[in-house]
Amino acid sequence: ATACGSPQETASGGGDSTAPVKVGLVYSQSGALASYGKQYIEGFKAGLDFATKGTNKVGDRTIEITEVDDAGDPAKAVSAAKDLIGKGNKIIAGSTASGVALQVAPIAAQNKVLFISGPAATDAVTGANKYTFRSGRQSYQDVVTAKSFIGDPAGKKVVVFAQDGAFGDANEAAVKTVIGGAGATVSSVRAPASATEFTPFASQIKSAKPDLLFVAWAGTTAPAMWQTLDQQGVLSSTTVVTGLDIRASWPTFGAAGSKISFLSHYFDGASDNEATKALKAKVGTVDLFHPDGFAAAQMVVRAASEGGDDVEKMVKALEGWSFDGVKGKMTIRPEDHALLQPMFQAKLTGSGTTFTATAQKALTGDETAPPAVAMKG
Amino acid sequence: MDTVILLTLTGLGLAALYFLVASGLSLVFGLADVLNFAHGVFLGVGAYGTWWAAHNLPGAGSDGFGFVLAVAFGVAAGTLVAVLVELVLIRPLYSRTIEQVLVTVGLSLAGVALLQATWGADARPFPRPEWTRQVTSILGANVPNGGLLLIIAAVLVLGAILAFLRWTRYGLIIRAGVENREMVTALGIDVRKAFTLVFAIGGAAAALAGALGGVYFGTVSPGQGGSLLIFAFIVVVIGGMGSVTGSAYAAVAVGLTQQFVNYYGTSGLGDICVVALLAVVLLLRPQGIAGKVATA
Amino acid sequence: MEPILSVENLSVRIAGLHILQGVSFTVAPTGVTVLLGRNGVGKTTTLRAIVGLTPRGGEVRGAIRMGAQSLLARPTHRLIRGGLGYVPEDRCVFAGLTVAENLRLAERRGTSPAYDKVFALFPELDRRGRQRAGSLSGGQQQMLAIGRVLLNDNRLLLVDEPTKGLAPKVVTEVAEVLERVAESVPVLLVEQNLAVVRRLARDAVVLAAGRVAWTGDARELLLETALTKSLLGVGSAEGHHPAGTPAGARKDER
Amino acid sequence: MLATRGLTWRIGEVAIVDSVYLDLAPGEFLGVIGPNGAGKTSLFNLITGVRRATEGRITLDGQDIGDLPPHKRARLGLGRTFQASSVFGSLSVRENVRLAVQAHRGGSMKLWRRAAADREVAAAADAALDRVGLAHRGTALAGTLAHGEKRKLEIALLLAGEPRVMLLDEPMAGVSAEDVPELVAVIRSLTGDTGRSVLMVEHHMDVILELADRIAVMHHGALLACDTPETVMANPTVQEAYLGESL
Amino acid sequence: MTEVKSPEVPAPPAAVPDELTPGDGRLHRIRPYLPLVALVVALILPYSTLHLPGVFEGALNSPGTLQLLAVCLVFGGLAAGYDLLFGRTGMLSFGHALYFAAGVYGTDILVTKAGLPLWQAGLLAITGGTILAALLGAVALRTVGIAFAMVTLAFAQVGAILVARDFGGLTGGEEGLPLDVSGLPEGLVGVTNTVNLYWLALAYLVVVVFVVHRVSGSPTGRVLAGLRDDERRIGVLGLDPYRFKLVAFTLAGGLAAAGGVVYVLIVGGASPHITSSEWTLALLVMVVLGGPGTRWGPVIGGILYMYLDHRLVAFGTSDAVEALPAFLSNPLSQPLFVLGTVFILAVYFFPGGLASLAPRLALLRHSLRPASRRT
Ligand SMILES: Nc1ncnc2c1ncn2[C@@H]1O[C@H](COP(=O)(O)OP(=O)(O)OP(=O)(O)O)[C@@H](O)[C@H]1O
Ligand SMILES: Nc1ncnc2c1ncn2[C@@H]1O[C@H](COP(=O)(O)OP(=O)(O)OP(=O)(O)O)[C@@H](O)[C@H]1O
Ligand SMILES: [Mg+2]
Ligand SMILES: [Mg+2]
Repeated sequence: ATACGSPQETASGGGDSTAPVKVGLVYSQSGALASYGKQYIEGFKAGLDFATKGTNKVGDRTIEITEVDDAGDPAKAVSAAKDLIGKGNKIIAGSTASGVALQVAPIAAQNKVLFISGPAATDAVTGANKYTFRSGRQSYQDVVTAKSFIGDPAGKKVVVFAQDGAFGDANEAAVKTVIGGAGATVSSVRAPASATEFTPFASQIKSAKPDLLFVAWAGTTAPAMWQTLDQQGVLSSTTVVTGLDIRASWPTFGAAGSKISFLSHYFDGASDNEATKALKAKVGTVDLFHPDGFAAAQMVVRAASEGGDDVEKMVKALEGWSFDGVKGKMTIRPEDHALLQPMFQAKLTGSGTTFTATAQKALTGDETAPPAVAMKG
Repeated sequence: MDTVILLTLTGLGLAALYFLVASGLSLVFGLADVLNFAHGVFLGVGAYGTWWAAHNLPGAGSDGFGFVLAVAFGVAAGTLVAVLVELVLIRPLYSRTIEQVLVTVGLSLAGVALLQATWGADARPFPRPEWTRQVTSILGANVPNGGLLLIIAAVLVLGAILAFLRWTRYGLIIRAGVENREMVTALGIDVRKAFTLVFAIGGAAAALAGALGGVYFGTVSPGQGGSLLIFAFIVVVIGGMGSVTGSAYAAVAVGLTQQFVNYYGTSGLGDICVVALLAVVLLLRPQGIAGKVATA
Repeated sequence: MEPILSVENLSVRIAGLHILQGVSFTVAPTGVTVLLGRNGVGKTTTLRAIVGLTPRGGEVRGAIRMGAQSLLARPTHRLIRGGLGYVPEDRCVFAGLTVAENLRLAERRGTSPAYDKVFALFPELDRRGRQRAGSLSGGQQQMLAIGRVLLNDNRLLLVDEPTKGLAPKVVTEVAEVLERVAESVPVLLVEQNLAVVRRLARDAVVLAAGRVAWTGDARELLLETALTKSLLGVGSAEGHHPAGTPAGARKDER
Repeated sequence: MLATRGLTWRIGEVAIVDSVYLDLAPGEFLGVIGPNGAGKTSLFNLITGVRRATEGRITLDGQDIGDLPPHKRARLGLGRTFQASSVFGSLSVRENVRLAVQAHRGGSMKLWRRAAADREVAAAADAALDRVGLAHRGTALAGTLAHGEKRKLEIALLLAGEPRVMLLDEPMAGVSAEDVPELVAVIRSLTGDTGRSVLMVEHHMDVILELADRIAVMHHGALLACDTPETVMANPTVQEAYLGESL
Repeated sequence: MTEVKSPEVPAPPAAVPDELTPGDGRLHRIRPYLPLVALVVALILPYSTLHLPGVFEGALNSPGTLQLLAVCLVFGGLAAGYDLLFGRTGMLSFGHALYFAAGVYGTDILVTKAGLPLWQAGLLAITGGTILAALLGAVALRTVGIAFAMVTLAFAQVGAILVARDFGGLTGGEEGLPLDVSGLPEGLVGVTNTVNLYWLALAYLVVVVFVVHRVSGSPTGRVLAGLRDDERRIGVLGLDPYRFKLVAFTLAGGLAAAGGVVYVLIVGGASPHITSSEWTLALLVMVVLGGPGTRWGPVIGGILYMYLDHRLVAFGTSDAVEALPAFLSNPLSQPLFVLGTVFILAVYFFPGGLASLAPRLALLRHSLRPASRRT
């Protein structure tokens, strides 16, 4: 059955009014971020169910999902995205890792398909191009939430403790603009992401005597880092703010957990609305990245129902759209596709393996809005 | 002053961890001539074994004797896995160095993935006695007890391995077998047993490092072993392949360098200095600090 | 007399080459049996097949028996412990170990090693006990290799070219040692030096092109000029290397 | 031609080679004998640059070569064989010799030529193989050769380099009696009237006696005697230290 | 020998990509033309709409398949280039990923940050990578053996640290740096043009294979083979081992940098894990898997490795695997578990690499033929 064809043809996406809407989900099913990916997909399925009222249909068209594992590797994600686009998918979503989001976004733009980035927190996705949206929060929103812990920053001394690399850079820069811009003096202590011994950094932080310590640390060495900060007396000497990670990580804070002020993207119990109830009914305990998947599904349904197969129309339909997500009211800012969303302050209590987070305060989407950036492409 | 003491002692704690990982690697690498990229798996087995035992093994727990029992179980598991790996996978491949690399690389990928498939990718809190979370005040410096525990363990392991190589017949056989396996056999000695033994020792040391590393980090995750491995390799090479004392010196050098440069220099410079140290040592003394194999 | 070792129809293939093609011979229970032959006929291969050291991928067929016991399919270390002493062709001392450690390694459990005997034969080994074997000269290494085997009681010794690369004086010494050893233990010896052969050998087995070309009394072989010439390519057994032989008889000059 | 002046190599306190003064005239054949461990191989290692001397000078045609790496000395015309055979095991016998020829003729650093196409190299290599009687083994892998055959290949490798001074370390070791005369003839033909000098370590006295113009006797690293074969053989110290009583 | 080893270990069918599996039959006669046949097949492949269910997701000419093939081909070329060091000269470098990364990041940064046209950026990246290899090689080659491996590893590690540090925002740190395609030629951008990337990758592979074969058949190649066996001997023959090793190291570095240029175009960006030591090990694994020092082994090894690396993620999530009981499906859904297991099995079932399969098959045929003739 050898048939011949042209090497440059791709499947055309539907056009027909009953053809399914094809959506490709490229996210981490294996690799280091597999548990983020799992929450994302659970949230997405619940969101799809919620947004289509259980029909899994937009009008007469069923939504056909193809899931592809990128294992956290941008090269695999790009291959998968090209494959999906070649097969006529007009909507790509997923991207658990920032590196994946940043490299899939240009592919979407080059091929004029819609891309809805997932849990990837990098600020650079915002305003990446006309076809790229995000369904989760970005680092900047974290930092704005952190600022809310110190009241009036003027004259205060703030230290950022972050790992080397783009994630740390982004956080440091955000703190400098947000809190430094409000009058605080900001300095930073940076450590290699591969570090296993944190005493030197703890000593540096301690000798800086900050009023607020903002910690941006991701990865498996975080518990050792917290323990060292605690042992060297950093946690008890100042206000320490950091982002609250997925539930599985809570017990690893150990005793340090109660001494930290958490800013939170989401945790179980942070909100209560229709969407939250729908999600809870599906997944039981809600975790950090369920809302991202849920929101992505809501955006997919909106795009498909308003735009049909026309990607330009989808973009138009999403820009400026406000909806009620799991976290509360979300708004897609038209200028740069930033997703304005509520953020939370939280406190961690408990011991052993059972910890609970309780909300201290919720910030609205406008309060945590990042500055608008120019659309790059 | 207390900063210097603090940095020195915590640096030694880090060095002890490196040494525990490197000693097994160095033995297997220098004596059995196997570049064991799967060493991180033994580490992972030791850590997860301890973790599992503390939760599930009757009598074991996270404190006192129960903790000792849990660590013993983890070490036993690591040793067992190392012996099985040697018997099943490595034994048919002696003197085929490159194929050994392929097998151990395969094993390191598969082993870590297997841990992940069984217990998930996320870090789990590690059961440990309460006092390991505390600090001891030494000359004004708050030194973490976990680090001190590592230092004591490393000294004990160093002594035990040296005594074994220097005073026992198996030590002699191992050193001879490295040079010419066939000839050891031709003297009427079953050399294969000796190599299994080397793996057992290496596996045990790695598993101990895994368990104590768990105490030190407070968590256990599938990739932990692999991330320590690169520095352990550097330690082994700086110290001289197969030289356990060399590894000890090198571990101290690497640990202290990292600690001090990270404090007084900029971030990331510590790692670069370690790498530079490796390059300089190798260019000046390609055989490493302690010279050739068999110096024990 | 029952032979101590019998090799029947031994066939060895290595890397596709049929090196031994049905070799059969026996080793008498006393005295020295010498295995002769030109370079590359398979003498070393025969000895290594007996002790089970054919290289990887090699294939051995036939039968090798010591008394009623078959030696094939038994691991080398068992064979050695069963009383087979093997001195390899290239000495194979452990270069990184000291001389004393090399000797200690050869000790067998449950027997008392005969250090006196060995040091009486090679006083050099006693003196150089702490030197690393790798820094010994070729001759010293050969002494170590022989001494190592003599530490234990053996039922049969296999010795591959022990005088290769040795000074004449040491050759004489080694020959004397072997002569004394052979009084109590049978020896299967591979040797190129015909003077040594003449002094030691009782029986001879001559290999040619992977087969046995001649077996019998060694003296008979060495006396028959015609025989030695045809089998070993040596005109006379008198001198090791007949001085002044012109190069006229080069067989490759076709 | 080749001269050493007070050549010494110490390891720690021990002098392995002890203040050796040696002169090799053009076309001369100098045999080196001495008990095992006398330092003969070590002397060769010093001369060829495999080891660095601790004291003393080595000159070739008056030029001091003591500080040159092995390959530079080789290019000046110093060739050697090794006591333990050292050939390129994974190359065929013919490729071994071609490599040596090519090394000698220069132009090895050509990335884009087809090596097999160089007929001159091939011819020279075959000639060398023919001279040592290994032509029929040309396609065999050198690593699979029997010991004696490897020795011959070593000499072929040496021949290919057309050295002016050749250092042979026990070329006859392990060579079967049949082949000795052949090799002796080959070695003799190396010198002839070409003005090539040879320094040869050998324990087979008859070979030495047959070939050497002069014989140097080493003992404990030092040169005990260096004279005509007759004088050396008559020397009682040499008899006692080296030859021992005859079998 | 106490154990009789037979070479015919029962081997499972190798999952060699189609174009590389030699058909049975009169193999010996068409043998010399096989590479040519493979090349022709590779050339017409993008015109085929053939579906190979299970092997590829879509038709052969679909962008996804072509993209996967392009990545595989680049790695076939990279492995062949690395084999110039490892299989043909006997140098075990653990830092080869650095030169590949230099090509990838060099091109990416020059195009994205400096706005250079692609051809200039590519040329500069290759030149830079080659010079880097020459400089670092000049230092590293003062050591030999494992020490050499470790020094190269150390240099590569510094590269990895520098990339991760993200100096001046040049490399994008752990997030990587997407390639700015606005200045790129039209034909290299967009899914519909994936086929052009495929051609590019194929061209790269062909060039590397040609260069490697040409060099190893040259006088220099002969010296390199000699170095692999006995370096001291090469010195005594009058050749400077250092110079030859440096030439091989530099050449291999340049080829890797060129591979980086092609790779960055195919993947559309740089990400830091290509600087990791695992990546070098992967190259080593590819070569060993295929058969070091053989003509086609490294190429096949590289292609197969990348094919498995990409396809196993799909295998792990396939229905067949999910239907299995948990104790099987859990590990099998971890791509790295399957990949690791494949390496281990490969060592036992294809000792000497996949390339050793051909002579073994030939041997088998040889031993069968006389029997069939007699009847
Ligand atoms: N590993 C091997 N692979 C292939 N051929 C081999 C191998 N070992 C030995 N041979 C071949 O077997 C033949 C016999 O070799 P062997 O070493 O037994 O000869 P020998 O009689 O001991 O010679 P010598 O007197 O030179 O020591 C030689 O032709 C040699 O090339
Ligand atoms: N690297 C070294 N370290 C220590 N001692 C050494 C070293 N190399 C050689 N020797 C010693 O130097 C002496 C001379 O060795 P050499 O190999 O030169 O002897 P030789 O005359 O060639 O002997 P043979 O005839 O047995 O080959 C020996 O006693 C040897 O033990
Ligand atoms: Mg032999
Ligand atoms: Mg010598």
